Amino acid sequence: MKENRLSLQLKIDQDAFEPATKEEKQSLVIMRESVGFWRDGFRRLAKNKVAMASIIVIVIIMIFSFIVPMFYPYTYDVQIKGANNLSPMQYSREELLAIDKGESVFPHIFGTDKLGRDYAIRVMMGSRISLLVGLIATGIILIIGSIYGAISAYFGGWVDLVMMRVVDVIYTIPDILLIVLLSFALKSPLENLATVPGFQWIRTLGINFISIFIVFALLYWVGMARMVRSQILTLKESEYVLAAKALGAKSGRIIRKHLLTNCLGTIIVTTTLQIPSSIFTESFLSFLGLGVAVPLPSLGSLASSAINGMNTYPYLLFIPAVLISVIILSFNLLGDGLRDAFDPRLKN
Amino acid sequence: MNENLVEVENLKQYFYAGGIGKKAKYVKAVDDVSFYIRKGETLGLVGESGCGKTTTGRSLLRLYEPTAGRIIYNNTVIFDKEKKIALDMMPYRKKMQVVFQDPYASLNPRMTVGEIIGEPIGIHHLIQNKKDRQDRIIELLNYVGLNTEHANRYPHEFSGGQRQRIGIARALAVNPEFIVCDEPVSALDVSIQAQTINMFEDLQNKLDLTYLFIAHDLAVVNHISNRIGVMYLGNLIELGESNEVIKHSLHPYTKSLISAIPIADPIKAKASQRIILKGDVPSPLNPPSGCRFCTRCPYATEICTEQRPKMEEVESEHFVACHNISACN
Amino acid sequence: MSEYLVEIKNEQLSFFTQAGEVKALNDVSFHLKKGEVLGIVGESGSGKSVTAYSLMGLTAYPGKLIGGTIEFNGHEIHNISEKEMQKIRGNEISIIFQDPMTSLNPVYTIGNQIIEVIRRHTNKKKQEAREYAKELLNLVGINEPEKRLKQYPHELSGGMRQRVMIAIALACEPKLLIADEPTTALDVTIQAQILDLMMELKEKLGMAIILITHDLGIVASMCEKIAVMYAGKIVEYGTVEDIFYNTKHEYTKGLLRSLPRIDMSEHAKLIPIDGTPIDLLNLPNGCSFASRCGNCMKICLQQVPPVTTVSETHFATCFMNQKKEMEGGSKDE
Amino acid sequence: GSKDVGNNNEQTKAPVKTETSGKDLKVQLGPNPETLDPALNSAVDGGNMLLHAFECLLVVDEDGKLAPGQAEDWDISEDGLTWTFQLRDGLKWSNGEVLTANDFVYSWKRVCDPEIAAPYAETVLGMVKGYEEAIGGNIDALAVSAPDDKTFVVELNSNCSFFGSLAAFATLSPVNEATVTANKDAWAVNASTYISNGPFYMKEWVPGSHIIFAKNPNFWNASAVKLDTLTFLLMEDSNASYNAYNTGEALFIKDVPTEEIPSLGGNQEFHVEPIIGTYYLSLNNNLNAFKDAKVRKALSLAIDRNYVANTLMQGTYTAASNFMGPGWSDTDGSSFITNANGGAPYIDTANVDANLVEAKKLLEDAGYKDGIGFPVITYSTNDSGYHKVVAEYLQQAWAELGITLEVNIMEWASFTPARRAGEYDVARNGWVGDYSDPSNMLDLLYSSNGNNDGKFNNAEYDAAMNISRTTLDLTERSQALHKAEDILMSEAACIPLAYYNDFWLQSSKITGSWHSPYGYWFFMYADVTE
Amino acid sequence: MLKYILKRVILAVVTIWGVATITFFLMNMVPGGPFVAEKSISVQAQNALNEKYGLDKPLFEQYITYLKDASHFDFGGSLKQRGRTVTSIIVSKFPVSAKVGGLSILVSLLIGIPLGCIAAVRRGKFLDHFISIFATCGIAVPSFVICTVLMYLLGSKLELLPTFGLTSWKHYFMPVISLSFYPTAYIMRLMRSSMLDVLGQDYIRTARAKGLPVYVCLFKHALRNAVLSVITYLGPMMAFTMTGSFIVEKIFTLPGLGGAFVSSILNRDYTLIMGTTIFLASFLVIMNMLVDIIYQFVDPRIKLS
Ligand SMILES: Nc1ncnc2c1ncn2[C@@H]1O[C@H](COP(=O)(O)OP(=O)(O)OP(=O)(O)O)[C@@H](O)[C@H]1O
Ligand SMILES: Nc1ncnc2c1ncn2[C@@H]1O[C@H](COP(=O)(O)OP(=O)(O)OP(=O)(O)O)[C@@H](O)[C@H]1O
Ligand SMILES: [Mg+2]
Ligand SMILES: [Mg+2]
Repeated sequence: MKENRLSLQLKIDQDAFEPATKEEKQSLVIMRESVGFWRDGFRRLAKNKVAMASIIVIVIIMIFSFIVPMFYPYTYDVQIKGANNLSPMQYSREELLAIDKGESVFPHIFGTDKLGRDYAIRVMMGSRISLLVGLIATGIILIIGSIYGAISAYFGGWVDLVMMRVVDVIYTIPDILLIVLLSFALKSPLENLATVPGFQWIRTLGINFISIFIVFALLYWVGMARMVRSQILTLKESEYVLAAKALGAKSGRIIRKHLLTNCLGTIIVTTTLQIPSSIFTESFLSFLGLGVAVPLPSLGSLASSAINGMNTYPYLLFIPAVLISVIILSFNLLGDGLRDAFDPRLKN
Repeated sequence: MNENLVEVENLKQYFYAGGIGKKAKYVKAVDDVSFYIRKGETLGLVGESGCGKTTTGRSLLRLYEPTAGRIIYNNTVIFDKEKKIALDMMPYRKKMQVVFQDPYASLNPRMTVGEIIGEPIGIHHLIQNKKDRQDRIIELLNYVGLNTEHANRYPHEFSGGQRQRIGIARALAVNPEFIVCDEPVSALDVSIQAQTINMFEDLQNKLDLTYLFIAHDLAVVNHISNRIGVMYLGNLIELGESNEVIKHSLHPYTKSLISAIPIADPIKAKASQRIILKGDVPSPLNPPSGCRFCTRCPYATEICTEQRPKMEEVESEHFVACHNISACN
Repeated sequence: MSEYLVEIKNEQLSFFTQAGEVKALNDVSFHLKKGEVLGIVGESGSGKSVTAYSLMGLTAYPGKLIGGTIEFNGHEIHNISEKEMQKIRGNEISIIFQDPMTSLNPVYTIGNQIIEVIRRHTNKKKQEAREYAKELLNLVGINEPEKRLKQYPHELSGGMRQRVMIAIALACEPKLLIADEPTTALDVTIQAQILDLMMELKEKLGMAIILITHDLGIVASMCEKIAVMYAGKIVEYGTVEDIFYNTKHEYTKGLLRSLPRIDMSEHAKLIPIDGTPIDLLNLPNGCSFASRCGNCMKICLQQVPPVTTVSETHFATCFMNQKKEMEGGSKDE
Repeated sequence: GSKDVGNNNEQTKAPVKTETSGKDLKVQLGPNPETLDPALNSAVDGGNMLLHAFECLLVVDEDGKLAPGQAEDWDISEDGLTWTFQLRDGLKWSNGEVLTANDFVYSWKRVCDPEIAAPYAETVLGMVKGYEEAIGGNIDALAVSAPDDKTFVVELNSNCSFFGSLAAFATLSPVNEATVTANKDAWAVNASTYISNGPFYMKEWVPGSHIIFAKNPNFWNASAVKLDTLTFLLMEDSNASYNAYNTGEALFIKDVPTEEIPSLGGNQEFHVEPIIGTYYLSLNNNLNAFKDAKVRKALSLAIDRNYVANTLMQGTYTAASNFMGPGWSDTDGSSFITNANGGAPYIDTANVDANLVEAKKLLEDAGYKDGIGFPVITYSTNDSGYHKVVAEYLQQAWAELGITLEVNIMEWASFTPARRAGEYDVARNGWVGDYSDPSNMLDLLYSSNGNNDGKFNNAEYDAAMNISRTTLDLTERSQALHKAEDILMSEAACIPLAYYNDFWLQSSKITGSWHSPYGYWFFMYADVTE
Repeated sequence: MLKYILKRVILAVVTIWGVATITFFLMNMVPGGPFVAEKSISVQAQNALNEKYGLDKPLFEQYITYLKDASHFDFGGSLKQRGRTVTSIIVSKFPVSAKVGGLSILVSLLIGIPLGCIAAVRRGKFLDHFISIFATCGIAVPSFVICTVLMYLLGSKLELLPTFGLTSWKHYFMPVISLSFYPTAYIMRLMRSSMLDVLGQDYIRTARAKGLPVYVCLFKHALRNAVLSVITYLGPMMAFTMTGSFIVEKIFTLPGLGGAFVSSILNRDYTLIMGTTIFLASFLVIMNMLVDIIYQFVDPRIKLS
């Protein structure tokens, strides 16, 4: 047996037993392609079919709400007399006459509403508003929540105790009360501000719209703050934070460079999941009549005003409702995908 | 002959562990520890898990605010609880550095190696010029046996040994005189440990560093240190020249510790007589009164349970805290 | 049938992860007789644990046995149904894991967790099982067993928990005990206690032990046979003496050279093994140790070294053996 | 056109079985009433429920005429200042106790009690002698008396031709002194202490869920009451009530989802009937831009009222050409509207295009050609019913004048005080008459009236209204009232938009019920046929 | 333990006091008042009412008076629904919300936990994807849509279920389904991820190495640990669900606390706002405390101190 094997070996070139050079040895050590945290995460995200599908859906909805309205033959606020309550693809009498005359009339894909406004464009504008509310409000929440949470967790002790009590209180105070108050308390300062040159946009967006953001900013950051806090409570015990302290880094730097950056994964996920909940809250506000200023629609206000006609015009409810659900679903699925992609625990 | 770079006197570090007023409980992680480190030497610190090695190192660096004691660095008192001296550490952060045990947890996973090593340069504004800074980072990488292309990679792309090198490079970035090495090799695979230990030695020679080298592996400590301190439950129980402590250990705990180390040689291993201690290490929340080791000591007498033994210089430069040295030997 | 309690032949096992196929085991073969103590040493990630788990049929999620056979007590593990396997686990083969802190379920008492395994594999009544559990705790050197049974894992120290794990493992007097780095998480003095206990129990119960560790010191004092693993392969296998005094693989040699030893009086510089551990995702064509080997040859880069039988009990896979043989003829014989 | 959802099919399905034996009628009249204390109630819904539990001295009958209620007969003195009511024999409370004229004395005085703070006190008793003193705390000063157990006398300060309507007003229902004093405010929340004198008594009240009224055997006309129980379903959501109606769980609902109305066209069970009230816009007369009557008029004329009422409000309202709509009665009992403006409408609602041309011209005359220079104005409204739709329409309509209108949708509880305080430019407003005398509504624009939200201040108007209050001559009074409306309309003090209608769904199984132009439904003598 | 509870109670009282204070002043800053009506009531009546309810006093004095009364659990009478005390309103409305909410939680636990476990055990398989998608949808659909659709389909079109009230067991179906949608989906997701987490733990490996059958590993060793995360979520969830949902109560005409709370705000019924706010806050705090105490029994590692 042994002889056999050796004799096999002996046939091999004698040179093979020369010592290998350093370079030859090094050539074996292939370092994997460098991948940063972000690249790595996004690559994993790209492999997640559900998340990619959600991104595509979100992009399509964005195109429909931000770009298509620019070319659309109808606008969201023009009321066409005589074209009230048309069902999808139906034409009004005037429009039929025009068609008979050979003019081309763009169809009302989703019909029209009670005031004779094209519903399709209203739905598009509605999604635009809802998305804007979702994104901007979430941005504000993100900033306030993460800074608050980080400070509370980092300094700990009494600071933490007091800051968390404040969070508890805000968390327990009924939102509606604050919303009603703020939308009023903010009204006149905002109105005054709107007269200042350079701030006219406040009027265009509507004062309600702006106060919604402020309400969000004051109310809904607590969830984010709690999450960031709990994350940082563990992170601040990590050795690299201690290392930074040993190097002489100041608190601000540690929070910024070491703690918050390491929460980013979780923050991104929470943020993505916050977007749908902001959209959701806006629709609840619309339900209470505290949403965006008319004639601007939001998906929430479209749906809530359509609820009353559910039996007669079910599509007026279902179109915005389905769209809300699809947007929320997409962001949720995207959030899940991001978590899978960026959660360090799943890293191998 | 050698000047003392670091002196620690009666250092105490208690951690609050709940309770109010008289019922307040404290973890006495370090309880009255004194030692000194000479310029250019390595002092090894060994002991079982939880005996306060890490805490000693961190309090010494004032990463924790010590409960009591005095810390002297290069003949300057940087901390004295009684005299209420607590100097701003910023200038000393450049002189005293630390390397941590866990190469995975001690590097920020979101920063590239270049950023990690460059951070102390930024904090202390050591180099303003971007180009020079880059050069310095590369120089540091070369010191620890890594190369230029590694600067743009993230820690998770490296093996444990390489990461530990990054940690060392970061500590070296400020040109320190003194480094606390907190179990820098215990998390590494055995095949990598030797590389790292050699590097510590090389760097010490090259850069004239002083080390406080913490480990629970006596063999490693013995290899790298000039002197060794043995800790048990927050107390320093034996301190002396490495050879002295290993070959002629006087404290019963040190003896059993040494005998418990498995020897990688079957014949010697079978020949050696192990002293196996009974029981576990008591909790530092309520340590035994008197000698901390009395609960496990085979030679414990009544006095051991009542009175805390003082560190005494039994032989020259060999300190032991034990009531019954003669009985044990 | 077989004289061996365990016989593994050409085992190949891979983990199919997102990043690709991790070839955790590449052609692992060894055997173990009844009552023998085998030490498996090797680098972290070299496949020690995977080997042990595959023996128990407990390969983790994306892992798959690709080739080779694993026989326990004459049965091919792969042919045993999950039901049958459950009867073997904890009964004929037991395992002690590395980390006593996480290996016990935090929400059940010690008693619950010991009694559970006793009742699973024996016909003992609840009360009997309880008595037996106390006996076991006594056996592993835990005093006041009555009290301990009612405690939760977090109320015990690490050494104590590891003793409980041993008690669980020994509950059914298994034929084979696998100890996967049973003392790595423990202090030296506690480690000594645990190792001592294991040897004592082995004498008493006469079971075979597979001791996985990366501490050469531990295997030196405890084992009869040693398998050295590197990158999913057993690179050297032999008796303790073979491995320590007649080393036939460059990795083993390097390992022995690089360790600081307390018994070495001279303060000599350590001779390290260069390089970094291998990436199992990109296995090289030749010898996996080649890039770190001080005596690497050209052939090592291209070919997988064959198994060289040094003696009845001693095998190694290193081209240095071939080279020597070529240079010195049949000197070894 | 919209599809017929097929309500007829649904109605033929068997209704959900009810476990109550006897005849039960389940109706939905509104959400949970805040109070069912006659003195405290100010809501139409609550008033409607009170009508069934209590009976006043007089009642409004099926034809909208006053009819004997608890009083068998009544007398008015020559000067019109003393009203004497003769009670029926054998009147009893629902608990069997005897009801006397003194109970009315107690109840009416209670309405003036400042401790009670009845919101309608002034409306219903303001003209009674001693009211001012009574409301100040001395309630016994109120000139109501019971010379004997069956005679009740009221003395008035001034002639009040419509006092009979007030005597039928739910606020002046008799309440049982014993139970009220024993239980304080709480008497009206528990069925056990809720003693009444009407066709029904309260059997159960689960707030937010339902109120069950059961036939009161002690009612003088109990034999005419055919229902055993009358249940008010307290639904807040119009969809919920619509569903309940469709499933047969309710036989009558007042809250019909507005969006469903087009599909109800031609449905026999869908009723639309006028009530006396007008939906109008208040213009803040303190605003500089609105100081010019031409501007106000232009704004008014630019509105296509037929489109608003028939298309946007789906025919549930009627386009308003006058401030005073149909249903108000002139001093001689004829219809006020037919005598107004010489019989012609003030605004020609049919002629939309001409109106718009005129509006543009008026605005130009006022110095805002094509709206240039006109400030941006805000329209305030709360969001319910058609308010938002109207707001959006106004934006578009006034945009044709070149005027930019912003809409400020407010929450109801903030809207009302803001409007009252004059913190608005243009605001939605509306009034439903409590009784059919025109002064009830024309008073709204009297300079010092508490409900004059537009702060309209016109001396001539005030003078005309003063005459209407003091004169004893009915023709003069009529002339004064018409003159006031003339001024109001020519000045465009406010912008009437549409007349209110009540619209509801009522199963054809219900017989014998009726609806009054004050917005009430009467089910006491109703019957349910299978 | 007792000490711990005492400490928690003190913290809770502080929180509730904070909530009460902020609510009190905020509420008084909001325009409008309890006595506004479309038709203005006379000045005398207005003044009389203000005096009767002490609203004419300086705000701070009102605040102190309120705190004093509230500390004796006297929350006053409703300003709008005269004759009813705040306490009686809460006492009559809370059981309705609690019944519906409690049932919903029960339903969500009974569905969510098993499905979450199944998804985790069958990870990557069809069933896992199916359950996960279902769970995400449950989170994505706004409750007013669920309510109206249920109402439309089951109530109005198919006439399977009664559409309002709570008089028989059948009445519970729709509100409970609508209310449990979100928590069910949430629990499912939570359970799945924590189960996956637990299944990767060393002690599960130990359990398998002991030769325990798969179901024992799952139900005895994994489930109890995985359920812990659900328990933490249970506190706020119970508080929010059992105090009623405005939308669900409105659509199904349930006389619950959610609707009462919202309408109290819209009506500026000051005493009722304060009463319900304090009740909701206390309920939340108590639920959280309860959950923490329960937690201690499920997880012996947690020592309350
Ligand atoms: N920040 C802290 N707060 C409270 N207790 C602490 C803290 N740091 C350490 N301790 C406690 O102090 C004691 C000493 O801890 P230390 O980390 O110094 O031990 P060590 O000797 O470094 O152990 P190891 O070998 O495990 O690293 C331990 O009981 C530990 O639990
Ligand atoms: N569940 C898993 N998924 C993917 N890869 C795995 C898994 N378990 C083990 N591996 C891979 O298999 C290889 C062998 O692992 P194993 O745990 O056997 O190493 P080991 O020799 O026991 O190391 P250590 O000394 O660190 O315990 C490793 O490279 C590891 O990455
Ligand atoms: Mg340590
Ligand atoms: Mg292992």
